[in-house]
Amino acid sequence: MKLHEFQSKALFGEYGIPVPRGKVATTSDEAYAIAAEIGGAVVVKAQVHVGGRGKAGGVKLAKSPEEAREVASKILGMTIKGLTVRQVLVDPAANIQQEIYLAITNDRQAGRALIIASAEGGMDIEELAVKKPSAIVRLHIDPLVGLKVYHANNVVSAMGVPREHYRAFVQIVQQLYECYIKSDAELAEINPLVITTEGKLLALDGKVIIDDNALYRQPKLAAMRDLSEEPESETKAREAEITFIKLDGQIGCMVNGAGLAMTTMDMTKLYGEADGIGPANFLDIGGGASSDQVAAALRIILSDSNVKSVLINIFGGITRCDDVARGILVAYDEVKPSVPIIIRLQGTNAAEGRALIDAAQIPNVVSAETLTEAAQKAVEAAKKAM
Amino acid sequence: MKLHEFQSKALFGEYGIPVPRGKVATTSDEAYAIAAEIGGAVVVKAQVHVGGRGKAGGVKLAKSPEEAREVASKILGMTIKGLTVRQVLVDPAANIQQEIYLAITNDRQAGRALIIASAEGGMDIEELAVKKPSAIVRLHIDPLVGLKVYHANNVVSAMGVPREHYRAFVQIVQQLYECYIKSDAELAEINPLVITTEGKLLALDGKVIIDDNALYRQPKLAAMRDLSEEPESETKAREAEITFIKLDGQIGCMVNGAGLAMTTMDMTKLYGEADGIGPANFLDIGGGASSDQVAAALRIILSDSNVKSVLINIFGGITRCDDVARGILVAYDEVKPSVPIIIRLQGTNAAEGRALIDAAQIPNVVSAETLTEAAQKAVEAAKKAM
Amino acid sequence: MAILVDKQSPVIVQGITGKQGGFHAKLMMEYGTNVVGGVTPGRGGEWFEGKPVFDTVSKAVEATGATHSLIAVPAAFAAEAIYEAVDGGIKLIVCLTEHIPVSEMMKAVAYVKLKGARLIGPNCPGVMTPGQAKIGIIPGMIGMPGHIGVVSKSGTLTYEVGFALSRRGMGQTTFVGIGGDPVIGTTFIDVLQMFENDPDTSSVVLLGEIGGRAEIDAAEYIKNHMTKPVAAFIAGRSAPPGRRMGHAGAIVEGSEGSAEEKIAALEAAGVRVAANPEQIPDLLAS
Amino acid sequence: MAILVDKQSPVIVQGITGKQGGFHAKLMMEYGTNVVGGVTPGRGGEWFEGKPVFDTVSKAVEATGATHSLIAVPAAFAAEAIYEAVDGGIKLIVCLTEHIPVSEMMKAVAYVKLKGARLIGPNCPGVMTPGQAKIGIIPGMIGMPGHIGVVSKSGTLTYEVGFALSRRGMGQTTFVGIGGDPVIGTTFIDVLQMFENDPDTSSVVLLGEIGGRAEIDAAEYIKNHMTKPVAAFIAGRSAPPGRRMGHAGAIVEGSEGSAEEKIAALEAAGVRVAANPEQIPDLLAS
Repeated sequence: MKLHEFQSKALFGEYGIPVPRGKVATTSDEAYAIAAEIGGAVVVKAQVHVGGRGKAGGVKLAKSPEEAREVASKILGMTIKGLTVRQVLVDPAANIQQEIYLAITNDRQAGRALIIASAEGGMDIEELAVKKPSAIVRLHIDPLVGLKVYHANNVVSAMGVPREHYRAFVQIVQQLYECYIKSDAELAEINPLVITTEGKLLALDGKVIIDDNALYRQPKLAAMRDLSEEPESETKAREAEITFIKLDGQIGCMVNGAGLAMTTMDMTKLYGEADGIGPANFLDIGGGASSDQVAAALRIILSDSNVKSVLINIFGGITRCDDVARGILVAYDEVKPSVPIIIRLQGTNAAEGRALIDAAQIPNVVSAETLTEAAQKAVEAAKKAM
Repeated sequence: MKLHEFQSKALFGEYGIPVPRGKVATTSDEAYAIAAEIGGAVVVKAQVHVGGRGKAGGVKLAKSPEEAREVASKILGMTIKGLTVRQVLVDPAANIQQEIYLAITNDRQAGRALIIASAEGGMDIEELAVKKPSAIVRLHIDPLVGLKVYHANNVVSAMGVPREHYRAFVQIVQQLYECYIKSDAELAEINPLVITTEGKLLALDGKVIIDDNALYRQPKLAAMRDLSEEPESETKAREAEITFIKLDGQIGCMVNGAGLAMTTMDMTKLYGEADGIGPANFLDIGGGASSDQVAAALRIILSDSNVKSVLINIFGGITRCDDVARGILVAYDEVKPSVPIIIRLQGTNAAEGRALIDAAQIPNVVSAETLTEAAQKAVEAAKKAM
Repeated sequence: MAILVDKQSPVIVQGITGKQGGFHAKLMMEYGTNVVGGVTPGRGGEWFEGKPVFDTVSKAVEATGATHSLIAVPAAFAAEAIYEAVDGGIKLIVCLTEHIPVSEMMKAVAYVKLKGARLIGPNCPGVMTPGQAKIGIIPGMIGMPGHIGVVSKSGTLTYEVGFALSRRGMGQTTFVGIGGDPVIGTTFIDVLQMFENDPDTSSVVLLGEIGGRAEIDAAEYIKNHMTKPVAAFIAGRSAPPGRRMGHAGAIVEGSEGSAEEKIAALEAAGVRVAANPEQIPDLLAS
Repeated sequence: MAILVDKQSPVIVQGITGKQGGFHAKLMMEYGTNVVGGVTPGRGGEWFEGKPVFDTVSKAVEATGATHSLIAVPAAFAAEAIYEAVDGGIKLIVCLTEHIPVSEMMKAVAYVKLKGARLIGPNCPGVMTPGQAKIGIIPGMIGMPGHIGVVSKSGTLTYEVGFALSRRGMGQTTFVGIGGDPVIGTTFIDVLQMFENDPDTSSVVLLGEIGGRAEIDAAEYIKNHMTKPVAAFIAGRSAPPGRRMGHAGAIVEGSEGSAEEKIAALEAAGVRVAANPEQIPDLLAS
């Protein structure tokens, strides 16, 4: 789960990392008030979960409270990469002398936390990695031992920061690691961490991603989820404990297992792409899904008006095909969908499941033997409806 | 540093371990009030840092508040193994069905924490270890990994507690370990941990020893030190950062280094034992002691009226003999001791140190070349003074 | 031959009295797996379908000689169960559990490696040697004895491919579901190496997906070390970047982890990559 | 020959710009120790008595090829310094620091062993090979080259005995102060084994004290494995039970750790135990 910049920086602050004393505004008048309280120049920054805000015009300097109001009124409501800006962060402007990059992330190949740092911050770290890899310091942390002071020391020494800030940087590395560990973060990034012309250190921008699987033990962070940014269908799916991602194709997919769900999507694209047809969603009903969950999944899929046909592909392992069939029937009765539904049941209790579907004699329901056949039939059905 | 029973149990309580709801009294009236508040039978327990309180009459049952007052008045002020009882714990009496032993301690040979448990508690664990070793469960904890739930599970399963209390015991093992780790304890012992006839678990007695070297980061626990139990000279020595232990012999010893300090004591006993002469104290001025510390050490030694001669044995490594000599001169001027002082300086700056002492031309000061000679002279001097 | 598990392997189930643990323990026994007991703390001394239940893995190993373990406990307890299995002397640990925090798995995987045990998973369907034994949830009906080794990040995709192979009469040595989490105990390379060394395996199927670079590393390994033919499928060609596709590990981050990149690397290593998993039998047959 | 350190051993000092670290670094250099540099975080690039100072052990090792390190930093940082030395590639770490919490040392010692390094101490005077080099605070004047190996829990008691030996013209191969803490990196047995295997060492002096059972274990080892004569002294015959005699480890607990018990065990193993440490030269000479 991604935190917004303002949430990330507030979290950093809790661990002692120096952050600007800005606040969040949802209206331009609020932005005015915050800028007036701060005094002097401020930066008004769109709070949306996408990169490239600056290039999109979502970050602006304002020299006065009035200007802050004006700028905020432009940024609030603008759309950046499909997301509407609903809040802005108003931070005091900083006089930057040097920009540092500092991040801690999960290195999945190594199975360890990885500290990434560079005294040549300010540019995209991936770009820097290509242009000047020697400017990037990397250090893995043994998960059984954790970060020791000397790890921080090794990072800071290798970065080559100004000597007078040496100890302060060592401390920030430790603080960021503590934040990363205690927050169950996948990524805790400060970019840029600046040295101001007044000689102060300041985390000007921050990005934190929390491990979704650890949210159960991070209630404070879990509560920071910004529901306004996600489609209502995804929120509903999460409540029903279904993994659902909305896409922009025409074939609604319901599958058990993430790998097979992706594969099923891929199949609709493989056979439909020539006709501009593809998946309307990713949906994994999980292992051992109940009838209720299957019904909820079907309702969520059918709530998307783009959906022209539905492809249900279940290969029963933990999931029992008869449970799935019952769920389909329940949801069908309720929603009475007009779009064709292609059902392919295979594996545990597949015969029982198919028998249930057949017995219900539902119009518009087509069964298929193989995934290939099912995908082709779904594409055909969608094509007819377009 | 040892905690009292009431302090140990309060600490256990902070980690969720069930403890009796007793309170400490310093007067018999307080004991009455506490007993009245508790209601029913209570146990009045002397709070002193020695074992064998029960046998010495320091633990008594009282069936009423009046009886509690009477019992407390007897216990308060009594002397147990040389220590005066200044406070009693008044606990509700428990109906014991089974007594369990549970402790976590540092196993110095293994370099690991060791959990020791037995479902056949109630007797001295060392006694049990001899009589029925199979009844004792031992489990080491890897310091790099810490205690996992399954370690607690392994202990409890091996102990063979009643099944209905299985989970509760697993939890108490975890809680005690957390207490042990977070308190920097050398020992965290519950003996007995009882199952009452009502089916409740209760830590009836507790003993916690905190690692002295960790007290700097345990301010709350460090503040629990009971100064009333230690000789004033030891308190003063600790304030001066000198390691001092009062003994009952006649030769005051001042030495640098713990091993040599013990050895010097041993020498006074080796040559003095036949005449009933031995060390008056252990005193290690430490490595690199300052003149001030040496002066403080001499003052503390001379404050003991038993002291008939002083043996100063310094083998300079970090400690410089000239610093020691200056400290002796400062303290000497101040205290003007009447007892003879045998000084033996060797090692770093020994010649300079000896020159300083010789130049001061102090009466009663005898110098010695070897430790043997010094010890023999100190014994002779003490013998003359007796 | 086969790898990792056979008819003799003595298996315990950690969480055998739980709903999922019990359900799959029964299916495993029905399949012929040598399930020798189970573990549920506090329930030692009970019986499950004729098999003894123990409080701890140590006691179970002591009493039964188990060398293999299936972990089927909730996410909050699964990392602990792995440590316990390792310390109890289990050599092959299969962890089904999904949704274990990555930080827990980083520690658990480091511990397993430190102690020289092997972990499959977590968040995996387990291992199955058709006709002999299975540890996990792979449906027995998808496999038949033969000479194709199958290694996969995904559960149901494995079933799909196994089913397609079996329907064509192309049997398998062993299925190994390594799991879809970012940090796992056993990688593609580990299993490829086992199949390469297994005289009974004549060809290999690798089922990957978007996210991370395990398939890229596998391609490198195949190129340099494999003599047996490998066919593959990579799921997630149609997945949008930056979104986590169900599996915690299935996410294209920046330029890293896309299906295209992985397919290109595998093809460069001589692997035949299918656009449709049901075509894998054809790729192996031709 | 000698053990652990010789004239060539390249040594760094962690905490070289500190008061104690600097003082002893100078004395070590004066003695002839091959001090190649020092470490103080944030002071990399400076010089100390002509030797380079580095921010980190890694950098120091990279630049100087150091294999030995002296740790002379305050207790709150010492355990960290041990980890850093291990990870930096140091093979022999001597930790002078006193008052490190036991819980920290349990972890640090486990880590050192895990990584195959050797730690001497903490709370020890270090090691010295007379006429060649010393790492630590043992005064040079107490030793002279020869064939007696000395291993001890105590600093100044070692000086006392070394001085007594040297005064009698009985030189030493190496002094090893293992330290008086309950949990230490190198035990009596480790050092006895080194002396037994060192062709240059012909006899050994063991200086123990009350507390723990290291001397009992040493006696067992001597009985079963040592061919060279051993003389010993155990400090603390006059110490009261239950009190900690300066060293964190020097405490008689219950029936365990008394001087009498240790002396009896050593004598039973054929060790000559002195009642007065100044008699040790006589025991070795006769």
